[in-house]
Amino acid sequence: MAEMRYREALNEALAEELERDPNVYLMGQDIGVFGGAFKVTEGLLERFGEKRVRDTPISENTIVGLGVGSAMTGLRPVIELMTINFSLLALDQIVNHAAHIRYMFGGQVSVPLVIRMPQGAGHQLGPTHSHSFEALYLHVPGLLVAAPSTPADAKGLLKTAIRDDNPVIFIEHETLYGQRGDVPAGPDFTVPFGQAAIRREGTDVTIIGISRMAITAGLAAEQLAGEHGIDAEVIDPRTLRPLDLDTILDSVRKTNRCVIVEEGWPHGGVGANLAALIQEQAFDYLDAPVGRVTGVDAPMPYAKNLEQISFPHEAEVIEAVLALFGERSVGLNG
Amino acid sequence: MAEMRYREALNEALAEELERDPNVYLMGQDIGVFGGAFKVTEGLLERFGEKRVRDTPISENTIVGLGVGSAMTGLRPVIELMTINFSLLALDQIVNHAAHIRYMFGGQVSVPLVIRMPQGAGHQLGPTHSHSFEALYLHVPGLLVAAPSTPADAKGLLKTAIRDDNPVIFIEHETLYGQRGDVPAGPDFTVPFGQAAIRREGTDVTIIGISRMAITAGLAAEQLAGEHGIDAEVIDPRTLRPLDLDTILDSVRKTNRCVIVEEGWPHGGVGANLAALIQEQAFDYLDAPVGRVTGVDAPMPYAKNLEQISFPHEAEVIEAVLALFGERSVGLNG
Amino acid sequence: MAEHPLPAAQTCLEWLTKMNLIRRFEERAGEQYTRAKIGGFLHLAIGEEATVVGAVAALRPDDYMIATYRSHGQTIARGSDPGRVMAELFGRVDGLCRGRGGSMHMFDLEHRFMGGFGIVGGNLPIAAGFGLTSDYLGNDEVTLCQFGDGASNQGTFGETLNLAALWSLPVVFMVTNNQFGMGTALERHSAQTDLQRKGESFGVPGMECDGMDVVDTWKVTSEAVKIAREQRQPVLVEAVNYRFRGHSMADPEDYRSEAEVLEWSKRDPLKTFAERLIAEGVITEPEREAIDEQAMATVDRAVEFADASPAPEPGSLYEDIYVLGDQVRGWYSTDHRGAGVRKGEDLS
Amino acid sequence: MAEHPLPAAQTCLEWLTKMNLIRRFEERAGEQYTRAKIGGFLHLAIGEEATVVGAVAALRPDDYMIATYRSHGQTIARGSDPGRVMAELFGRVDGLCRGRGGSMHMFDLEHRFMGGFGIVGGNLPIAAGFGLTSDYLGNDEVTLCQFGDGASNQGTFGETLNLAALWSLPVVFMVTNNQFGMGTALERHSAQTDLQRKGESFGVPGMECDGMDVVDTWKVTSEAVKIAREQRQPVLVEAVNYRFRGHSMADPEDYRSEAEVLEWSKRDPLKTFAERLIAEGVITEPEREAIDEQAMATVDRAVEFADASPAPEPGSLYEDIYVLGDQVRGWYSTDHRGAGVRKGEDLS
Ligand SMILES: Cc1ncc(C[n+]2csc(CCOP(=O)(O)OP(=O)(O)O)c2C)c(N)n1
Ligand SMILES: Cc1ncc(C[n+]2csc(CCOP(=O)(O)OP(=O)(O)O)c2C)c(N)n1
Ligand SMILES: [Mg+2]
Ligand SMILES: [Mg+2]
Repeated sequence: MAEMRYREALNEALAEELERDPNVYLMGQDIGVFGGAFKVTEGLLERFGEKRVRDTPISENTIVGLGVGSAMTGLRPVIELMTINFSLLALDQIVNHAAHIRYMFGGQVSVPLVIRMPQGAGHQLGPTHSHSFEALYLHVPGLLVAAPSTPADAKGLLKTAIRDDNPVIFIEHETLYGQRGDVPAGPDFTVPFGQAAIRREGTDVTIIGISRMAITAGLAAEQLAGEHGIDAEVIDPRTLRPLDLDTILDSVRKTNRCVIVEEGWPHGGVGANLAALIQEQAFDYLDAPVGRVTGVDAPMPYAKNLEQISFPHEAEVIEAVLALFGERSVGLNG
Repeated sequence: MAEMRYREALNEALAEELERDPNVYLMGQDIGVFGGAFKVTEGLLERFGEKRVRDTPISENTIVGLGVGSAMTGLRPVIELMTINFSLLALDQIVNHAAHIRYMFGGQVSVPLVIRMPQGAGHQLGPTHSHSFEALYLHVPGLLVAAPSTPADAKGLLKTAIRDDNPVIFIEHETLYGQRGDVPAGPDFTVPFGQAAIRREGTDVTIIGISRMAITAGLAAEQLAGEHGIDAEVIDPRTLRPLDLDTILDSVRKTNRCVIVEEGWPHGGVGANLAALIQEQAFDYLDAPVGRVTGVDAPMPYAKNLEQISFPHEAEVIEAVLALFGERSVGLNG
Repeated sequence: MAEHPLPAAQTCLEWLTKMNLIRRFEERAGEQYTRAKIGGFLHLAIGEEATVVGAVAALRPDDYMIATYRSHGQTIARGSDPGRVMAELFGRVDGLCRGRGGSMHMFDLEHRFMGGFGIVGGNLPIAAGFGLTSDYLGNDEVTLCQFGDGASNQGTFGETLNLAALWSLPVVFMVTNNQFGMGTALERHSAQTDLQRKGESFGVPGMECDGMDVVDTWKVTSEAVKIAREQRQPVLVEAVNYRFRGHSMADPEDYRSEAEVLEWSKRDPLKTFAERLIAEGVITEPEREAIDEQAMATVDRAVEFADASPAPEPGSLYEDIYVLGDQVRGWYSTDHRGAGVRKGEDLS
Repeated sequence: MAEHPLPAAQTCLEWLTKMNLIRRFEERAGEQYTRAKIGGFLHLAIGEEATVVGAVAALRPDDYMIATYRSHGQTIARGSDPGRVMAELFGRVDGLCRGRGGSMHMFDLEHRFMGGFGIVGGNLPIAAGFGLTSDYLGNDEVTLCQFGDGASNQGTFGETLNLAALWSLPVVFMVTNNQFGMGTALERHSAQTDLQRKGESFGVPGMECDGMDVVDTWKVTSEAVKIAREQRQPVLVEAVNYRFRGHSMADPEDYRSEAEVLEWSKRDPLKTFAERLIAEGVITEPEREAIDEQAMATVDRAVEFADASPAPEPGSLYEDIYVLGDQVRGWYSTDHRGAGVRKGEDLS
């Protein structure tokens, strides 16, 4: 175990995989000379050289397509898109090619590609730079989607992503890069996809937190225990495709209540998807509707006070949990 | 009332609005000389000239951005993207600009833009040409989303879309273009956004059908009545943003059971969103989990037999409805 | 363009045979489409055979080739079995892509025909990716990327040419200028109509070839391939040609005159090449007929093969979405097969 | 580039005053950022004032101007009140965009400063849209679109230049070549480093101006604007300049040497222009000082104004997402404010 920052854990994962497999290479805007907009790739150009760590022009769609082509022919590209916001420019290559090439060409090739990108609000980057897009990517068959919330998961999941033969959307969070945590030592540490982490065991309610919201959910759970006598189980799914629904359902069948916390827009968000699955599979176990705590249904404003009320904090999670213990049916405009 | 095809209804709507407002113009690939890939714009170039009906190069992202710019400065562009599949190339302009410009610039401008595009499977167009993307667009605040399933709605909603001051994603369906139906006469006929249509009244179960699936739902309802004695209420939301949740909830509170039918991918689809909302708002009224019938979680295969089993037909809707009347909790891998 | 001397007789024969086969194959595919044996879109390249065969002739078997939704010919020219191409069109299990891709999405890894792409302009970045692999691995393979005049207006065109030039990628970009993107004539969609010059902004040198003449296409493409292979840099080649049929099967062709089509058809690449071979004594008229008969027979067999091939098993629907392995064993899904959630691992 | 004679004294004075104000404004914004009065990204254009002021000087008030996330100067040059620009940076309700956009998303409809765009390359198509409107309505307005050297690699660059040329849109595209896209030097991101030539593929003529010289920038841009206005066609202008500060406030600038920055700073556009005005007797040193003091005072007032402006009301969060009307009265949402669904119409 070593304590390190989320950013450093990612850097270590990249370095180890570059070391392990000569066909792994990194590509992205300002990942080399500049060291990465969020410094995740710092030092890697110096260590691995220009062939393995490639600065690209600002051409998101083509960078991803180029990655797809090289992945089809034997390389293992790890692409950094500076933030997830810019991935909209590359969505055609991601969906129509990265995700579907293996299927549409009858299994003749695979596309072992990783696209790393941070998302999220909190730094006052305003409407074009603060999106959370897990929901967009989990929609697409052919993609795998990871969203680590701790340094250990950041490292372990990234290594798994790079070794996996499928295209992986690897969603980091801008405000987590500086977070510290213990990370198991050694280049063999990986975290498997499709295994949720139970961050806190509890019996009264299941709180599912996505990406950074796993942390918010954990903090809310401590307050619920201390101040309200509610013992919450906190689950971080870690990967949204594949999704460890078993762990989620086991928990909900035990607690009979569930709240999902996410940062993105509510309509058609991750929470909607999980709520739909949970009520389908655990209907008879639910004592209250599955609750959702989401970012607001608005573009992200720049002003600090507005930004802060645009995504969930502990207070809102607590409120949502308490609502499940109040009236069973939460009224419209309640 | 006049009987006409869905395609003709759209054509009439465009012609009437071009006639009504000189600042309305059409733009898209092959909409002019060629008359439109699906012949929706046939005859309009001849009638309104090259200034109003503009053939564009194949540059989706820029076409949409150009539309946004012209909408910000007083025009009312109606863009045709040849199919919704290609809209992924334009998603940056749609989300970061069309949807958010009004908000991020503090309300100084609006973006009265319509993007028309057909979606859906059924013509064996294979993995890059058969997507259904309602879910992708309903996720985004700032957009309005319409998905008409009848000629009357096609015309009435399109006219409303063109007259509205917001950016509208107008989703047509490739296999509906040839469908006939009655359309109220006169240039004043419009259909408001945010008002669901109850296609069939019933008391036993609510079936919500999206886009073409509203028709499939209606056919399934007739069979359910005739063969199973189940009296289904069929709802076509018509617009997904704004969403007429009241009509849906009133129905579910009456029938106590609900199935949502959509053509797109299941994870994070329209059905997930509606199921989440319904279980939140009508939890105590539900006698069974909200069911979903969706396209399969796979890219769309070309082979006819595979394509046909990749999206819902009446049989699957009926099966899903019957399941709600069987065991209340539908088992995993059931 | 000056008329080049013919290459060796054996080579000429090979080219004629290929062009002839592709022509007959496509004619038959069109027929089968009208009989509803083939669904979806069918984009024929009848009239463009010289561009296809001449370009492919400039490649080594280990070079990569990538094209568009209009690529039956390319697939066959690269060496794929016509039966498997036809089976793909029929949506059968013995199709090159198991019936998953259809006409627009051909692929044959064995012959390094790397697709068949349905998104206009979408194949350019992928071609650059192949070039990157060759470069990265230190191979001297070249990638040939074909796309249409209409595709040259996509953002990927500029992005990819810039990147290929910047990174010295061994890719030959060939714009097949058949005068139209669907129904939109070149001068109505591209400000620059001299397409060989469309790489200038990115420092990519351009060349032009007569895409109706297999020898010229081969000559110019060979030169371009040589530059890419030896000088490690991208080249843009414009192949000027014409499609004799509609954009796809459902095209009434109102955007062009019959006279224009007639004019171009005088330059039919198959006919003119055959006539030249006869005129220059490389083959005789009876030999030419024999070649054609052989092509017809091959196509007959292809149709038979395709017809005999079964439709894919319904159970195969979920195969090849993912490479399943230790880490990724499956996924969850709800779908139309009725209420309930299915676990991917139970399906495959 | 030859040194041009100075324009009228009044004009020179105006330009110097503007450049001086912008410089002081940005310096102060940088300060306020370190005091956490300003959040997010702050991209300063210190060193690029001649490009900003010279280009804007070539426009009429009814022309459209559009730029990037680096556009405090453009906003002020177009006539916006510095107080409102600063209030936007502070995220206050009196900001140009009510505090919604921040540094990267300035906008002032009244002065036809049409934004402030955070997506690199995203503003080019929109500029073409303004051009289309002018053309459509039969006005002789011109649109000036600024973007960076790095942006010229985006797909929208080629797509938009092609469309603007094809449709004869009156748009001047100005690539402000400040030698870097973030930390990536021009020659490491663009195969074509002579950026004025980057429109060649699309038949868009190019010009170059010395972006460190306000007079040259104004001259060349005026010529380009004249062509666009009178000949109804797009023009590409490369303004060669240099940013003296980091890409944004958090940039350690390891990618360039101090010597290089020092070399360029000898050409500081504000300093050199002021010195020339003094040398040519247009102003005196004390007048120059007065101008600077006036700038400082204006900026002081801007900061005071911004500081006095309240933060936006929380209740305004949902305003301006939609234009509400008869047809669209609202929408539904669930959000973090606790369990339950909210109807949009109840909120606005
Ligand atoms: C991104 C995208 N936009 C639009 C289409 C629809 N489409 C298919 S082919 C075509 C015309 C392409 O013309 P060109 O590139 O000249 O190739 P050609 O068909 O002439 O071979 C269009 C617009 C598409 N498949 N992909
Ligand atoms: C589509 C997109 N990709 C990446 C970024 C991140 N980014 C912001 S500024 C910048 C560099 C732009 O360089 P240039 O165009 O030369 O403009 P400059 O900053 O030098 O004025 C990058 C990569 C972005 N904002 N948008
Ligand atoms: Mg063409
Ligand atoms: Mg720059």
